[in-house]
Amino acid sequence: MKKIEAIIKPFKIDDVKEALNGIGIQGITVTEVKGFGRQKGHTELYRGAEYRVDFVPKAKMEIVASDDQVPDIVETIEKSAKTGNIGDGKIFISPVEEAVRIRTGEKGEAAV
Amino acid sequence: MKKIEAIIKPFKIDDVKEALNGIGIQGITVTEVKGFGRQKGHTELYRGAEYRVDFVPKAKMEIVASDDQVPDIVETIEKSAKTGNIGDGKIFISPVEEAVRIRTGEKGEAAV
Amino acid sequence: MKKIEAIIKPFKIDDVKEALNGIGIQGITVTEVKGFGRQKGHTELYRGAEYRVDFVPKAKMEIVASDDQVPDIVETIEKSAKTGNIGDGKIFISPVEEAVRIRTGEKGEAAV
Amino acid sequence: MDVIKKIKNFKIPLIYAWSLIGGLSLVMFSWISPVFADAAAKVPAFSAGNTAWVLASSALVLLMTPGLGFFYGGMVRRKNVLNTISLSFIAIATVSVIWILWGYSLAFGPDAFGGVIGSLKYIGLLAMHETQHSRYDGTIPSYVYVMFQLMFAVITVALISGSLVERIKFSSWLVFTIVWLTIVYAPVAQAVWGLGGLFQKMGALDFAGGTVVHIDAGVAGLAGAIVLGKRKGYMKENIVQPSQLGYTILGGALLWFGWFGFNAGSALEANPLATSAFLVTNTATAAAAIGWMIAEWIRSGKPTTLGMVSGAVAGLVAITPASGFVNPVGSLIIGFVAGILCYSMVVLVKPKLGADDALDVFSVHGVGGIWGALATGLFADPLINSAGRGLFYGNPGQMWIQFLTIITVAAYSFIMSYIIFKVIDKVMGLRVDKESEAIGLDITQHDEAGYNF
Amino acid sequence: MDVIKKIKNFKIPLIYAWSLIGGLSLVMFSWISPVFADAAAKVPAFSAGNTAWVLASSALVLLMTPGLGFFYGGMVRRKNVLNTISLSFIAIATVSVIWILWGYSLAFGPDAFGGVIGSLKYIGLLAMHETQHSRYDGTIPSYVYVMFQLMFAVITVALISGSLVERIKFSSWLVFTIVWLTIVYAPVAQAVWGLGGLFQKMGALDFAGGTVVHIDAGVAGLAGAIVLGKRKGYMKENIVQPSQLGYTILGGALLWFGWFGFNAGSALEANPLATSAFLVTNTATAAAAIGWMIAEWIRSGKPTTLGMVSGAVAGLVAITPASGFVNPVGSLIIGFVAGILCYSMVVLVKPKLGADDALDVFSVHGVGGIWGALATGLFADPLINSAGRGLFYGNPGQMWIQFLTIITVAAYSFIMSYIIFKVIDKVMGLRVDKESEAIGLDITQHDEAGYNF
Amino acid sequence: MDVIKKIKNFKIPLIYAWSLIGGLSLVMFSWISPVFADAAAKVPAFSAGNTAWVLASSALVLLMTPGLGFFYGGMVRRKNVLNTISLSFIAIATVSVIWILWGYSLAFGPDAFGGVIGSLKYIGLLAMHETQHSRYDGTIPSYVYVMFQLMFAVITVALISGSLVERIKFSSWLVFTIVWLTIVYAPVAQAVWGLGGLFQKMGALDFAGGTVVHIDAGVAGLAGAIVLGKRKGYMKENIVQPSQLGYTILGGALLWFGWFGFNAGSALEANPLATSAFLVTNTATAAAAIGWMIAEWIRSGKPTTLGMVSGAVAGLVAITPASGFVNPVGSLIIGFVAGILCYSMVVLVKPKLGADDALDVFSVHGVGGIWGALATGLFADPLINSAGRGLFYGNPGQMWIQFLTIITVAAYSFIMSYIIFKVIDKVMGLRVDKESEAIGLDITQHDEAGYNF
Ligand SMILES: Nc1ncnc2c1ncn2[C@@H]1O[C@H](COP(=O)(O)OP(=O)(O)O)[C@@H](O)[C@H]1O
Ligand SMILES: Nc1ncnc2c1ncn2[C@@H]1O[C@H](COP(=O)(O)OP(=O)(O)O)[C@@H](O)[C@H]1O
Ligand SMILES: Nc1ncnc2c1ncn2[C@@H]1O[C@H](COP(=O)(O)OP(=O)(O)O)[C@@H](O)[C@H]1O
Repeated sequence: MKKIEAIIKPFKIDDVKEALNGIGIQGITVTEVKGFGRQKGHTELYRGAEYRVDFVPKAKMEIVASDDQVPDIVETIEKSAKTGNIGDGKIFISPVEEAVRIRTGEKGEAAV
Repeated sequence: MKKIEAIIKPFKIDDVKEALNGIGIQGITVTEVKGFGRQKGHTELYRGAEYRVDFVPKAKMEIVASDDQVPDIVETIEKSAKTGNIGDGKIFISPVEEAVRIRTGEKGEAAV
Repeated sequence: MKKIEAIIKPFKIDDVKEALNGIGIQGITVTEVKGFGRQKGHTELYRGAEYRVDFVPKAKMEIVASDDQVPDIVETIEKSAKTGNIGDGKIFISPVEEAVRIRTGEKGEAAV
Repeated sequence: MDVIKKIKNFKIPLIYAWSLIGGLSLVMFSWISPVFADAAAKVPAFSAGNTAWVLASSALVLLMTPGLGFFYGGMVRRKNVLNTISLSFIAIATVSVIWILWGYSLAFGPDAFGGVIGSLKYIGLLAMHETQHSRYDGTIPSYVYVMFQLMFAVITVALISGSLVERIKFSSWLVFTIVWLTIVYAPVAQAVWGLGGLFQKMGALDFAGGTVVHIDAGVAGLAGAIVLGKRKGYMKENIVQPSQLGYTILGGALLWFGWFGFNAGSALEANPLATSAFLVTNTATAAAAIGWMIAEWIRSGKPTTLGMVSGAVAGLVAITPASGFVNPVGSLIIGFVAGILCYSMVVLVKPKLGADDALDVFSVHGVGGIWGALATGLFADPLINSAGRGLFYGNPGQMWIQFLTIITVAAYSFIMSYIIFKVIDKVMGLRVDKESEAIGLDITQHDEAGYNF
Repeated sequence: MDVIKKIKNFKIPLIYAWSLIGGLSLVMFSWISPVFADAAAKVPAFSAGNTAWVLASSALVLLMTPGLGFFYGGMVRRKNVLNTISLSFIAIATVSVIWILWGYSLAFGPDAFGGVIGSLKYIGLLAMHETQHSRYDGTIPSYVYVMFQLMFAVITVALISGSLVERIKFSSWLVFTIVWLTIVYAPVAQAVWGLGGLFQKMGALDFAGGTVVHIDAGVAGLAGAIVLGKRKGYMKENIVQPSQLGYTILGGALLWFGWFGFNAGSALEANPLATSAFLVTNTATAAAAIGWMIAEWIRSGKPTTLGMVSGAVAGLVAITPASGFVNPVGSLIIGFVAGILCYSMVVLVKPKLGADDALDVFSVHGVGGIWGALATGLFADPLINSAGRGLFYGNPGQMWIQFLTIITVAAYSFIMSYIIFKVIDKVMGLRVDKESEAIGLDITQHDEAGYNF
Repeated sequence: MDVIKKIKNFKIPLIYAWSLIGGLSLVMFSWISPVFADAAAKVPAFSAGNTAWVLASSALVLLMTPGLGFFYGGMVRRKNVLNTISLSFIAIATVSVIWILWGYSLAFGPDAFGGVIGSLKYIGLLAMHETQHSRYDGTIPSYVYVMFQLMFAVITVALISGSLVERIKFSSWLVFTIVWLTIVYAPVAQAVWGLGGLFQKMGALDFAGGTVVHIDAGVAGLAGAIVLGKRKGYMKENIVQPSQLGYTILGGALLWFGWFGFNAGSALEANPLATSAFLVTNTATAAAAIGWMIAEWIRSGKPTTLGMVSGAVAGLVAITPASGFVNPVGSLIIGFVAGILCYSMVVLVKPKLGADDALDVFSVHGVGGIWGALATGLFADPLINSAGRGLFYGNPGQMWIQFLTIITVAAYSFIMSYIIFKVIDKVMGLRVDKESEAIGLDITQHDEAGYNF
């Protein structure tokens, strides 16, 4: 099993979720994160003083899936999350050794 | 070392934490996340219009531990996080290669 | 590639980010988390009743980088995040098998 | 079984009942209206100054109820914040309508029976004319007195919700507000304040509502908390996570502000008595905030902002019945004691009470009101108001009258409220189901979320 | 092309224009000032009571506009919360200045032309003296009438912003407030309320602003929504994520509170008519909150807090023109119908409207105002105010006058507002660019964030 | 060393001191009370209209202080939001109590010494009767004047907290409020406003508190900022993360609303002068909001909501001393200049000041107050108020009086405040320790959290 972690633009969450549902993925966990990267942040004003806010709001989507689903998932995320502008984000893939569904105790790929 | 990642119902945080303390686990990192899964979300109303909110609030607990502690930890989480209803969540286990305690510079299992 | 995950004190985010920029790291993802650990939480009062709040606000910084950058990154984080007090946090290193830049489709180390 | 289920399915009957009540009343009133309408009469002199003050006071008191909503709403968990505020908000609406239809007439109409209930003379206000002078102060129009008193009825009902939050069904709350107003509030108001009222004739002193408002509501809240049962996890888990105490401070500030209308407006004139009531209101409130703060500081080691605001509210409650009778020094003592007393109730007595009076309505309003009503009997200074002379000014008998009024009102309100809650529970269910309570009432009762951050 | 771009670059011209207008006016006024100044005259008797009431009412109405800002601000997404509130806030500032410079004179100065526009007599208020009696009520000073009416102008302009939020350029909004006040609000106010006004002479009944305020603003909002176009994702994505409905409830509460000044203050005296206006205002509001709640409960299965507050606002709108004319029973009906009607507009008609009236200004204020103006023609009771007799009291002709006023004001406001929006769009651009809309207006228009949690 | 540590352990001595002061005073007063009590005398005619207006104004001014709390609270980091609001909130309580005990008597009692301090005649208000006419306006009762002036004292003290937030110890703040009120506020009020006051006799013009309130507080804030030292990271890290600017806008709105009571209430009658003060207050505020906005827009490229609200507050400050003296055109200029001036102070002068005046109390209230006091000397128009004639109306001498008053009050307040802060620092410590500052004052001073989301 693998974990696919995608850092994307927050307003793309719905699109990506729909696209993943389209290829049969039902379990996703989403976290609000802040990203530092090539995409620049913005300036804030406070009584005439300027403050740089470096971070950009991003969303992290995590999907654990069996090895053979990975290419499909990655492709789907790439397509649905892409705007072509800087800051579209990254996908990282890492190994997962075991999964357990708490409700049933199922293990392995049956659990995800 | 392994990382045990558990996606659970938020109101179970305290129970799981207590249970883990019970078996000697002292370090846990918790993140508020939103889950899409089999458990359905809810509807919100705004001036007569209905909006589906698909995500369900969940908590992610992360514990890094030595390999031999893993079975214990998984069992403990399973027991303490279970309600038997859909949406109880998952546990994922993945490899961790190194750990460092920032304060002391300790490395490896001594650090967790 | 590796993922370096550092759980640090929130007010250290800027220092660590600056330090990492200093060694050429440009991509970082930050998540607000709550930590349970050796550092104790605090008490809150509500109409005379005391409640223990066990968690401590922490920040999780995630950096995916090529294997050879890892020692540098870890050292930099250790230095810049350290206060010497309990609760300074941990660094965890785990394997990452693949990375994709959504905007360009670049893969592997070129993507991070 | 199935029948009961259907009855318990609150929505449909409730809505129809409302429409029916509303519709019928309106149709009926429209018919009767012309009959009364012609009776409009001569227009003697009103005082613009007094009218202006009572109008302004009515607006001030109106603002107290949303203020109360925020005071309460800030203390609950984020999943219940909108529901908690809306319990107060909707009470403005239901009580306002019922007050016009029959509430005012029962509470302040000419006494109909033994000094405990008004007649139906002013039902729908059909028989009241714009230029009619109030029976309670000849210098102001009757309409503004109706409004001023309406605002009192609204907040009294809303106060009760503090005991019930985080678990009461919204529909049942709606029904409760209407029934309680009619069966509990109206007779108590008539008995204490009505011309010819039972306690009024006895000489009970309650300038702005220690018994009618605070004891009445505080005791009803306790009854409700008992019938409802405790919130899941009460005293076991940490269910106290005030989502935004800023709301509570805002609410406290609006209460303090509006309370000047409540107490000083109760003089019904912009006269020296009103200014005295204003002064002692502020003084007692300040002293109580300090009293609570000091007590908490000593006991828990820190002065909390919630404590300061709660203390201020306790002071406002305690000075309410006394505000038109006591002098500044009296008000300092009343307030300071109120702060310490209500804090002590919350920390010492409440945990042993066995009931989950969620936001301490009984401890603050019930006990604060009792203290205030007794203190009026102690500190009433005839130089402030010739109508009141307390124990410390040579009239021990007043204490007995105060005591009797307190006991009777408390007992009546407790018993009747308990019955009302029980009946509603049987008929349509009082409490949300367990899952809804866990998920939160904002989503389950209203399909809304308090914050989308 | 380049020239146009430069013109569209709003900032510099706007600032200079402002400075210029301000500067020149002030200089001019300082010159003329002494000429007029000597004319101050005898001081006849003012009523302190009436003056106190209109002063208090003016303050109450002032508070409505920030209240409106919060009412609106709570409903938008977190990225637009400050911008939304500031559209209301800044309208207080621009309208206040323009009102003194020329607004009041055009709206309420002696009629200059056909009953549709005032003269320039009171430009800069130079020719108005502190001790001058108001032409509209001899018992109060003219200055307080200027202020009271100013507050109406402010909120009318601010109301329009509800249709435009989440996409209008802040600079364009500033320009709009000044132009619209001058070209649309002033003539409508003069025609309906001015001594010698067109509709005033016809006998149109509008006690506190059903046409002048609500229809005027509601229709202008609709025009603005059409010119601006829909928000990205409107009716396609879920762009409705009210960031903090607590703000909306707070705003609703401040509106309710302040509206007592709006309606009861419109009597301009602390007299029985004011108390009647106060009473029917509260009653209609309560009935409308219940009406909307019931309608939503039946249709969507849950009563929302946003619905209750929206219903209350609908009731406040509808009773506004009627508040000095109808009796309590009339107000109950007006309010209840308003709640159901405005809810129906929002859920049934709005989706078919094709325009993105973001916060339902047209559905609530436009339609609510029309219903209120018509209802005044139906329910006006001569026992309440001898100046008004409606259809149900034997005067069918009133309906015709009401209808004519509504149609004319609505048509005038729609056409003129449409033109104003179009011209501003051409000259400096009305809408922010797509990226700014996606990022949010707080950052892109103000370099600020609503929350730093 | 150990002894000092024990003394620095604030809690116990503070609490005892309070209890002692309170207790003794009360006991003493209760004894003396009867002696004075009999002296109550004849009741001449009061004006209900004027009384109503000053009562309403007192309530309005009360609301300003929590408003200020929210204005300030919204600007600080989330970890300090409750503490910041509570500094204002608790000032209402401490000042209210002290005012009754001795504050009013020192500030407004019959002059006791050289026109700079009142006698102890009204200590505990024991010698003041409900039906006594105010020495400052015979048409209203003395009690309401006591209350009206109390509200000024409260907000003046609360204003100072803006310089000290995010680092001052709560207990030290409590002590400061009591001492400063007694030693600084009372003599300044007596000198400028008291019958027989030093500057009052000289002819200094300060209608509603430019010197007494704003310069006094602004300069004290600066002194406090100097003694306290800078917040950790000031001008080095980004310590500016306003947690919820909505609070700040709400606070600004409540200030604007309440300020009508502040300025127009200062006429002490509902007369033409009050209406004029109302009008110029609103006009100056609006002009200042626009002034600040334009200045910021030009300099930083964006108009911020915080800027608009800050500008409005600057305008309110500047018009305060002038509000009963200047005409509408004068108020436009005063306001517009105030907006630009205070903005310039904040961006140009403050960074060089070397002190961390956290929320710009000196730049806005100090400088705004100075400008307002000078502007009164320039623009005072005898047609508005025969008591004031400024430079532009032929009386250059007024400027000298204004200047002298400003300088004296500023110097006195700065020196005395500096000493008070220093002494408190020595005795009990003024600032929280470093770790508490880093963790935040909500948790460390109150064991509370501002938000539980
Ligand atoms: N090496 C990295 N490790 C962790 N997160 C990263 C890394 N590089 C980028 N990110 C995340 O991806 C987001 C987008 O990256 P950015 O450099 O802004 O643009 P792009 O995705 O177009 O390359 C960043 O905001 C950050 O959250
Ligand atoms: N494949 C997956 N990858 C990542 N997170 C998942 C996955 N499947 C489920 N989850 C997370 O677990 C939560 C619970 O899953 P759900 O399907 O609702 O019920 P159950 O736990 O009973 O199977 C989801 O809300 C989601 O956050
Ligand atoms: N085994 C672990 N797994 C996951 N997170 C941990 C673990 N141990 C510690 N942490 C995280 O690191 C934070 C700091 O740890 P703590 O024990 O308080 O102090 P120190 O870092 O000085 O050892 C904790 O709050 C928690 O978030």
